[in-house]
Order: sequence, then structure tokens, then C-alpha cells
Amino acid sequence: MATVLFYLLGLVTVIATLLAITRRNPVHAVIYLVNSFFALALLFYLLGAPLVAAWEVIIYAGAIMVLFLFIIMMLELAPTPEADRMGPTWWQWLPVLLLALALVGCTLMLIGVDAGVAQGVPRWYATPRDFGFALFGKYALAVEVVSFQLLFAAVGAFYVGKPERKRRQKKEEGA
Amino acid sequence: MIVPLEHVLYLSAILFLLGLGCVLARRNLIMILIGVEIMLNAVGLTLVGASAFWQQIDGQIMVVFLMAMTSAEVSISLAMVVYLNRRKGTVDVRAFDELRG
Amino acid sequence: MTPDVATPFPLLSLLLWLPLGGTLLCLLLRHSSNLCRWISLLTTLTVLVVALGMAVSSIGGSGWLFYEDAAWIEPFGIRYTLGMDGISLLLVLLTALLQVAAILISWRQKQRPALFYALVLVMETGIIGVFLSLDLILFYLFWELMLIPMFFLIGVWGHENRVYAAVKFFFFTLAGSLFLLLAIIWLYLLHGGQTGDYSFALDALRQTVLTPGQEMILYIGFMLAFIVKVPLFPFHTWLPDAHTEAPPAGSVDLAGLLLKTGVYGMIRFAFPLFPAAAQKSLPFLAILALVGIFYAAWIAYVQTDMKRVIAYSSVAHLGFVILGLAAWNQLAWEGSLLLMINHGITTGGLFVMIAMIQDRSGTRELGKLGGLWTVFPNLSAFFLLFCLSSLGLPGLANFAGEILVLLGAFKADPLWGGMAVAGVVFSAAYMLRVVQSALWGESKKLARNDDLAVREWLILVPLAALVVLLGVYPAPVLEFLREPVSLLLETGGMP
Amino acid sequence: MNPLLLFLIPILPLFGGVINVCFGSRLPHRLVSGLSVAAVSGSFLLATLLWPLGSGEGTRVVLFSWLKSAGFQADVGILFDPLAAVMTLMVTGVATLIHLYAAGYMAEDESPARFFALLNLFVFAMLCIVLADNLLFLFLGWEGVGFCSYGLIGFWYRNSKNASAGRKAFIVTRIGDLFFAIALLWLFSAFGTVMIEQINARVAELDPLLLTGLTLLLLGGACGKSAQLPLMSWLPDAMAGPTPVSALIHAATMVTAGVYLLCRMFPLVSLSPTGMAAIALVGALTALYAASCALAQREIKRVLAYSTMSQIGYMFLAVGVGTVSGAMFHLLTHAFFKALLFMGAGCVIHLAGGENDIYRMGGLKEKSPQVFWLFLVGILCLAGTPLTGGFFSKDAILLTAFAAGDGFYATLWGIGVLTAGLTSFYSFRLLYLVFFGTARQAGQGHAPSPLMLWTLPPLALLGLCTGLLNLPHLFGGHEWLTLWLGQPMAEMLPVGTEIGLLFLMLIFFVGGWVIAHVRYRTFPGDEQAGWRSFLLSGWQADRVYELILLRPYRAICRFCWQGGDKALIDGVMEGLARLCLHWGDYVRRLSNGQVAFYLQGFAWGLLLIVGWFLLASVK
Repeated sequence: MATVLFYLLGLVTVIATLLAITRRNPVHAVIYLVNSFFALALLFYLLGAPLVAAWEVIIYAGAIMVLFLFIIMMLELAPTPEADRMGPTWWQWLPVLLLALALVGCTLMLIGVDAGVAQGVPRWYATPRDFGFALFGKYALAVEVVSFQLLFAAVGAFYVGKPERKRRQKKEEGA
Repeated sequence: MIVPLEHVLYLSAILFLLGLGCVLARRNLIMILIGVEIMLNAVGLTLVGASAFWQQIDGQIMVVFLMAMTSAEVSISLAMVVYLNRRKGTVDVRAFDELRG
Repeated sequence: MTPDVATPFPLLSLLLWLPLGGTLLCLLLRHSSNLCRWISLLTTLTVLVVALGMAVSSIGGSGWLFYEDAAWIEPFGIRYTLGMDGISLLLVLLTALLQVAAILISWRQKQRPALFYALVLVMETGIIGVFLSLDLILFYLFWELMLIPMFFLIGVWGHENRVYAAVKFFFFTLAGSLFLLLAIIWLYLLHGGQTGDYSFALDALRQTVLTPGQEMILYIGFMLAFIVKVPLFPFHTWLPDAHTEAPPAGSVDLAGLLLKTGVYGMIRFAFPLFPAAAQKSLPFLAILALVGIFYAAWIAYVQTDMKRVIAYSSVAHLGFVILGLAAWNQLAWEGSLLLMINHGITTGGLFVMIAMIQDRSGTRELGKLGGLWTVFPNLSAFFLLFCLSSLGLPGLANFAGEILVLLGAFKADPLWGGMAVAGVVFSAAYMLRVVQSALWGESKKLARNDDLAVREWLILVPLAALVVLLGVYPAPVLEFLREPVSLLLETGGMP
Repeated sequence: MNPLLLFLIPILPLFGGVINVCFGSRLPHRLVSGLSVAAVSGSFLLATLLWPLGSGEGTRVVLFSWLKSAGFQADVGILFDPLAAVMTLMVTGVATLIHLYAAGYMAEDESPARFFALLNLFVFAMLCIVLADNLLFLFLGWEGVGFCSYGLIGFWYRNSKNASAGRKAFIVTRIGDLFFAIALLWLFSAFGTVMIEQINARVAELDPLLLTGLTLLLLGGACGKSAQLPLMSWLPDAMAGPTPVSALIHAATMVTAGVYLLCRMFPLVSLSPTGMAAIALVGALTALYAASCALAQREIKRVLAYSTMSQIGYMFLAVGVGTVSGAMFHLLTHAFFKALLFMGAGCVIHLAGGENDIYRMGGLKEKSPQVFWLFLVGILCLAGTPLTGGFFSKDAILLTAFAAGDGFYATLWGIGVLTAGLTSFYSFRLLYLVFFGTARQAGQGHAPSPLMLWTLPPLALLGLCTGLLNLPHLFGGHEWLTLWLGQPMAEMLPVGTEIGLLFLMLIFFVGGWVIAHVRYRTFPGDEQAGWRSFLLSGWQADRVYELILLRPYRAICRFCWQGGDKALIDGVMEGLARLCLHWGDYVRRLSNGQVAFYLQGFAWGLLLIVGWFLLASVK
């Protein structure tokens, strides 16, 4: 039953992502992407990572995609004109298409190379309790570092996002 | 035994390459960022699959850190998109090519 | 090869590091240029006095007149070994003398004088170091040290397109010396591999057994650096540019000394280390030298700038020196070394004179000069003397060296010797053209018309006296050269 | 007499010169000239006093060793043998008279110190040539003489034409020195020594080919210095110098150095028949060439210059046919009367107010009969009137040339006799144009100073009487000079032929005189005919040399400079530099600012890595 579910969810994720990529309108793309993230969260859960699944929904689908929507709304991005929806002309696409196909082929072959991969993924369930012990036990330092990272990101975004007028005034006062 | 690890890897590979395709093909800055997101999620999937396969918790913790990093990255890059859009009035990548030899 | 003369007081190191001391003093007191001027003059004079003292004390000596050896970088076997035999003694004396002239000629240096004098003194250390060092790395260090001050002297204090000349000079010599470095290291490794003791000492490295192929490649590596420095025919184009653009002190050093380091490098390092390859390359060297003699003499004839004429004449004279070396007999070698020293004095004198003429007439162009004899009789008399010595008038310095080289070369191969003699006619042609357009004819309006000042007399009289003395009675110099040359020729070895 | 005194002969003029060089400009005019005259006359006195030292084998004395290296030994030494003694006496004697004359002539010149210094140094260098005991010391004198003549010819350097005449002299003689230097090198590599005595002693060991080569080289060297055919173009231009210079250098001393060299190395030269023939040929041809040019000259000093060249041709002919004593005899007589003529010419120029052109002179006979009579003596000796010195010496040469006999030497003898006729013609032409007819000169000349005039009579006397020195047997003479030089006596021609030859000489002499008398007794007006300008410019020698030598030389030099240095070597270097710049530009264009382009770069990189792992794993 789980195997069937896995393939189903896999299919949904792939189709959602494919649609997300090819949309002309960024909003549609974001929405499709949210769908694919939900399917992905379920996959995580299936693979015995309930906490990660939850976070996937909260952080990715919830926060990041919403942020994307804010930006798209704020910048009133008109859907890209018909002409260069998928890049300027068809034949300019060729190298990228070729490249992607070659990559797909190589990667799939590469994965198949190692025999050990063929074994199945056991049913395993990581309880939040273990997760917590591990997170704040072995990786305590890493958590602190990540918090720094988030802080820097916030400061950076704040600075970059500051409107032009305020920054110019600050420069004149400073000079 | 849900599914052989191979298939998990195939799935994440496909997702990753779709993300890569999006990054390479699209001219719109937002769509490129979305492509990046897709690639990162594909990596997350691989990590979770491997963590389940080896029954080690570390994989999942890596995903958490991955998510933290992704959110930090998205916030800055979207701030930059806003800034770039204000400067050039467009989000088309080809408009921003001053940084050249 | 323990030194037979244990020098209680490290004279060689004193000789070597005194100029550097002078440099530091100059840099410290750089705001008062007058003080710097006197310090640098004092340093060069003391170096000259010390060198003269060493010369006098080692009149009868044989083998290493002075020798110093101390550990430097133990792990790699690099030692601080300095040695002075007859040849390097004379070259150090020449260096000391010309440096005093260089400082005196740039007495009224306006543009950043302290730095100028400091660089000239650093160059002196570099050159003396090249003439004294017996450890290959130490030699290479001083070989490169010489380059840097000269680059700045040309690049900063030069004339019109000085940057082009400085960069060209730098690249030519650097390219050559890179091959030298590679060859030194490869030789070092080969030697270490064979004998286990890794050392850069010259006589140790002479024991390495080399296959003919290796020996030839190493020999070419060494010779490339030296051939570029002695400008032999194809690699000489940097010299005229460097000369025309260099300030007076720079061109005195460049012509008088830097060219000699190339020749010295050959006889001290290239030939002894690879005797078989050296023998094979002699005909090739002779051909290059001969071509150089004619080629440079012809070009000198159509030059319009006085300094370029003298630069090409240096290429021709050095062609003679190399021809002497290629003849590989005692007579020719003594002649070429004597010619090297005499050429240093004559060309040094010529460049000093050109600087004086340029101060007075404001130009070096032969077309714009004329009738200097009426305005400056003394200056013109000295200039005529140096020009005559340069064109090889018997009884003056260059002739003594040239005739010995010709005799030796003719004995080795009549064809070479015979053709080289023709160079004498061409040298007369271009030197007389310089004298004609500078001294004779109607005198043009000049910036200054005061004849020689006391300072200028101080430079010119000793140089002129030496030019005549070395022409009439070169025996003492030949005495110093005899024993080291015979040793270098037979064993290619160390005294 | 201590042989070391011999060194005083050259040292005195050297000191005179050096003192004048260093302190001359500060000393008063009289002291400068007095000092230099004293120096030269001192060495003349010494030469006479030390004359006995020169007899027999001569004495050899060494002062110090100049250049001593492995196997090579050249020292400052004197070989005072009969040949050198005669030459020294002549050089110092004539030089003393010329210095006296110059003291008068250069009285009002503004830089006498430089003049007298160079004059003294010249005498020193000439004495080095004469007295040297080894070829290298001789070479020192050889080039020293070259430099001094350069300085003296270009003495009035303000006019750059004089200076370039000096330069031309120096370079042309330098070409001659080149051949002499090669001969010197060859001798050293053959014998291992440069000592003249040793070379002459062991000269028989050499094989004939080498001998001929050496002789030709020595001939080349002698031609350079004595202005013989191939290298003669500098002598006429050398007249740009003051007259005493022309008298000293281009009459008595420097030009005879070539002949002296050949006489000095005669043992070597005489062994190669082709060499001797070449010397004789060069001598005869130059004699003819110079005599023909002298016919059409306009300036008084150029006439005398060409006549010197022609007389020296005779001396070369004498050496060529094998009589050293004949050559030296003619050299002596020629030195005296040619010096007389040049100094006379100086007086003539003063008389004619600085005018040089003989067509614009005339009638000086009345102006100063004393100069006329002295000049007449000189002309008579030059023309070879019987019983004068010139006649005997020239006749001796022609006799030996005739005695040499076979076809080749007979033609040379013919040329010699023809040139004798031409000589008498141009000498009398000169005499008539300058001294007879109406006075045509523009300026008002002034009488030459007594000092100049009183130095002429001794030379006139010497010119006339030196004939007695080497009287041929016909006239009951017993050839003291040949005896003194230790040369074989001239072999006896049958008396009939000798008288016949003398008679033939007389005919040519009188013929020349008559033609000159007819043509120039009354002023024929300014002749400018075509063939005259050809002869005037010395058969266009200068233009020919300019075309075949100087122009290609300048072209080669410029080609070497522009082509060789600039284009080839610098071109290659700068070409490399430009190449790097060019390729650098391509790479620069790769980073074109397109983000997509960069991302594609990443993707291709990824593909490579994946491919690499795939390949690695497939193996």
C-alpha cells in the first residue's frame, strides 16, 4: 500500500513541478509549486520523517511561497508576453534542452550503477523525540550557527530592501 | 520496505533537473528563483530518502538546516529582485548585464 | 677546497655590505639631500679605498686572494661563500671606481635625490655580490638584486620614453635569468641525487656526472641568462633603449658594469660547470660575436642619438670580448678580460662626458650639436681622448685588450681573427662621426658655456689617466689575470 | 754613447707635445712655438750625435715591456740600424725646419698650443714608426701618425669641410692599417713573435703562398698610409690643413711611412715575386694617375699633393724592382725639395693675399725674387733637370726598372719615363702660372715673415746636392747611401745603354719644359675644358668611391638598423606582446554579463563532472 502511495505522490510532484515551470504567469507557477510541495511533504512523511514533512509544509509552502506571492503582487509583474514565454525563440532553446536531456540520462545511469541502491527502503519512523535529542544534542552548535545565518539574512534583506529615498538622505547626512 | 532507494533517487533526480531546466530556460528572475527552490527540495528529498534507508536521524536534521538556509537565501534574493526591479523597472534577466569585461 | 688564506677580518663581507649600509643611511636621512649626497660619496670612496687596499695587499698572491664561508640556509645546503681571485678583484676595483664616478656625475640630482643615491648604492652591492659569490643561490640572489635598482633608475629618472625602455630591459634580463634559476635547481637536484649531499657550492656542483644531453640543456640554461646580459647579437635590442633613457649614473653603471656581469658569469659558472658543452658551443659563440661586432658597428653609424651610438659600440666591444673567450687560449682570454675592464673605463668615461655635454647643450642629438671645441676646449679634449680610446687607437686602453684578443683569435682560427680586425675600421667610422658632429663645425647657441667645473675635473682626470695608463702599461692588470685565467682554461676549476 | 740615449729621440717631441697639450693654452705664444721647435731640434741633434750607433747591424735597446702575455711579447724598444738612422735624420731634420717655418706661419693663429702640440706628437709618432723594433710598436706609431694627421688636417675645424677632410684621411688610412694589422696577426701566428729582426731572419721558412699574402697585405697597409692607388683619395683633400702641416705630413714624413715599411720588411717582401710585381705595378700606375691629375689642378697645394703621390709611386716602383737604396735615395731627395716647394707655396699664398688658385695669381717674380729663386730650385729638382738631386734619384730607379728587363717591367719603365715627362710639364706649368705673366690676384699680399724665408735655403741646398750621396758609377760616384744601407750594388748596365737612357730622360725633361713654356709663358686664360674637370677631380675617384662604397654602406647600416633591429628583433618581441593582447581580448569577451550564459556554463560543468564519474565507474 505504501509503495503504491509513493509512486502516486511521486507522479503528482513531478507533474505539478512540470506545470509550475512552464506557466506564463508567475502566480500560477507559485500555486502549482505549492501543490508539489504538499505532495513532497506527504512523501517525507511516508519515508518516516514526520517533523520534516510538517516543516516542509510550514516553511516552504507556507512562508517561502507566500513571500514569492507577496513579491509578485508588490511588483505587479505582468505575465511574461507570449513572445518570450519560454525564452526568445524555439531554436535558442535547443542547447538547453539538449543539455537537460544529457544530464537526465547521465544521472539516471549513474544512480543505477551502484548495486546497493536496489534494496528497498525499510519502514522506519523517526519520532520527534529522537529528532529533538539529535538536533539539540549532537548539532547544538550547528543550530546556533544557522540562527546567525538567519540573522544575517534578515539584516541583508532589510538593507537591500530599504527604499531608495531613505538611503540617499542618509548618504547626504553622512557626507 | 516501501520502495527501492533507486526509485527515490530517480524521483529526486528528475525533480532536480526540472529545477535546473527552469533556471536555465526562464528569463524571469522570479521563475529562476523558483527553479532554485525546486532543486533544493529535490536535494531535501534525497536526504530524507537516504536517512530512511540508513535509518539515521542525521539526514533529516540536514534537511532542517537546508530549509533554514533556503529561507535565508530566498529572503535576500527576493529583496534583491525588488531592488533590481526598482532600478531597471523589469525583472528580465537580460537587462542586468553591466557586470562584464 | 679549504681556503689557503684565512682572512681574520671578513673583508669581502665588508666590501659587500658597506654600500647597503650607505643605502640605509641615505633612506633614513632622505629629507636633507645634501647629507645623502655626501654619505653616498663617502660610502663609494671607502669601498674604493678598501678594494685598493685589498689589491695592494694581494699583489703576489695566487689562488683565492680572499675567501669567506659561512652557513646560511642549512636544510637546503645553501652557504654564504664569497671568494675573490685575480679576475673578481679587478672587476670589483672597476665597480668601485665607476660607482664613485656615477655618484659624482649625478651630484646635482634634483628629482628625489635620496632615493636615487640609495638605488645606486644598492646596485653597487648587487654587482659586487655577483663578482664575489661562489654559491649559486647567492649568485642568483645578487644577479636579480642588480636588476631592480636599474629598473627604477631607468623607469623613474629616465628621459622621454623611459617606461618602455625600463620594462624592455627588465623583461629581457628576467626572461634570461629564469632559465638560469631552473638550470641551477635542476643541477642541484641532479647533484643531490648522485652524491646525497645537497649543496649549491660551485666546486661541489662541478663534480656532478652529467649525460651530454643534460649537460647541454643545463649549459644553455646558464648561457641564456648570460648572453642576454652581455648583449650578444640577437638579444641586444634592450641595451640601446635602456642606455638612451637611463640617467647618467644609470648608464655609467649599465655600460661599465652590468654588461661585465654577463661575461663574468660565463667564465666563473657556465664554462667550469659544463666544460664539454662549452667546447661544443665555442664556434657558435664566435659566430654570434662576429655578427654582433659588425652588426652593432653598422647600426651605430646611422644613429642620431649620441648615447645610442655608444650603446651599440658597447655591443661591438663586448662582441670582441666574447670572440676572445671563444678562441679559448690564454692569450685571447687575458685580452678579452683586459678589454672588458678597459671598455668599462672608456665607456664609463664616455657616458660621463655625454651627461656633461647634455647638461650644457641640452641635447644629445648629433644633428643639433656642433663646434663644442670653441666653447668648451677642456671638455672636448677629454671627450676626444675617450672617443679615441673607444675606437682603439694604440697607446690607449681599448687597443691593448683588442690586440690581444685579435692575436689569440687569429691563432685559434685565422678566419675569425681576420674578419674581427675589420671591425676596427667600422668603429673608427662611427666614432669619428660622433666627434665630427659634436666637436667640430660651427658652434650653436648653448644653454651654458662654462667649461669644466672642479667636480667634473675630479671625475675626468682619474678616468683619463687610467685610460692612458692601461693603454701604455697594462702589465700589472695582466699580472693579476694570468694565474686565474690559466687555471680556468685547463681545469676550468677553482684556484 | 749610452744606447738608452736613443730613447730621447722620440721622447723629446713627446714631452714637447704633452706639455703643450696640458699647459699650452696658458703659455704665451712665443714660448709654445719655441718649446716645440726646441724639442724637435733636440732630437735632430741627438740623431746626428748617435749616428755611428746605426752603422753595421745597428743597436737594439728596450725601455720596458709594453704587452706581455702567454707567448706574446711586445715591448717599447728601438732598433737603430742604418735604414732607421737615415730615416730618423731625415725626419727630424725636415721636421725642425718645418717647425721653424710654422712658428712664423702660425704667428697670428688663435690656438697655437693645439697646433704645436699635435705637430710634436706627430713627430713622436713618426719616430715610433721609424725606430720601432717590433711591429706592434710600429703599429702604435702608424696609427698615432694617422690620428695626428686627422687633428692637423682638421685644425681649422670651424669650417666643417676641413674637419671632414681630416676624418676622410683618418678612415682611409685606417683601412690601410686594417691590412697591416692582419699581416701583423698572421706573422705572429706564423712565427710566434712580432720582432722585426727575428721575422726578417726566419722569413725563408714560410711557404710562397703565405709570403705573397703577407706582401700584398703589407702593400695594402703601405698604400693606405702613402696614398697609393686604391686608397689615395684622402691626400688631395688633406690640403685643407695649414701649409706647414702639408709640408711635414704630405711631403716629408707620413706619406713616406708606407715606403719605409716595405723597406723595413724588404727581406720578406723580396721573397715573393708576385708581391714585388704588385708593388711595382701599384707604384707605376699611381705615378701615372697622379701626374695626369696634377696637369689640371687649379690650387697650388693640390698640384704639389698630386706630385707627391706620383713621386711616391716612383718609390714603390723602386721597391717593386728590388732596389731599397734607390727608393730611400729618392725618398730623401723628394723629402727635401717637396718640403721646399710646399713651404714656398705657403710664401706664395701669403704673397698672393691668401689666394690659392694659380689661375688667379701671377707675376710674383717681381714681387719677391727671393721666393722665386728658391721655388725655381724646387721645381727644377721636381722636374728632374740633370745634375739635380731629383734627376739622379729618379734616374737610378728608372735604370733599375729597365735592368729588370722582361716585358712586364719594361712597360712599367715606359710608364715611369712617360710620367717623368708629365712631371716636368706640370712643374713648369705651375712655375709659369704663378711667377710669370701679369699679376691677376685680387688681394694685396704681404711679404712672408723672415722666419719663413730663412728656412727655405737649407732645403734648396739639400735638394740640389743630395744627388752626390748616391752618384751612379757613370758619374764617378760610389753610392755611399747603398753602402751605408748594406744593400747590393746596382749591377752594371753596359755604358752605352746607360748613356742612352740618360739621354732619353733628358729629351722627356726638355720636351715637358718646352710644351709648358709654349702653353703657359703668356697666360692662356682660365681653361675649363671637359677633360680638365675629369682630371681635376682625380678621375672622379671620390664620386666612384661614394657610389660603390659609401652609399651601399649607408644603405646596409640603415637596413640593419631599421630592418634588423627595429623590424626583426623588436618586431618579434612586440609581435608576441600584441599576440597576447589579442587573445586576451577574446577571453575577455566570454564574460558578457548575461546571467543565463553563466548558468549554462555551470550546467555544462555539471555535465562534465557527471560524465567523468560515469566514465570512471564504467571502467
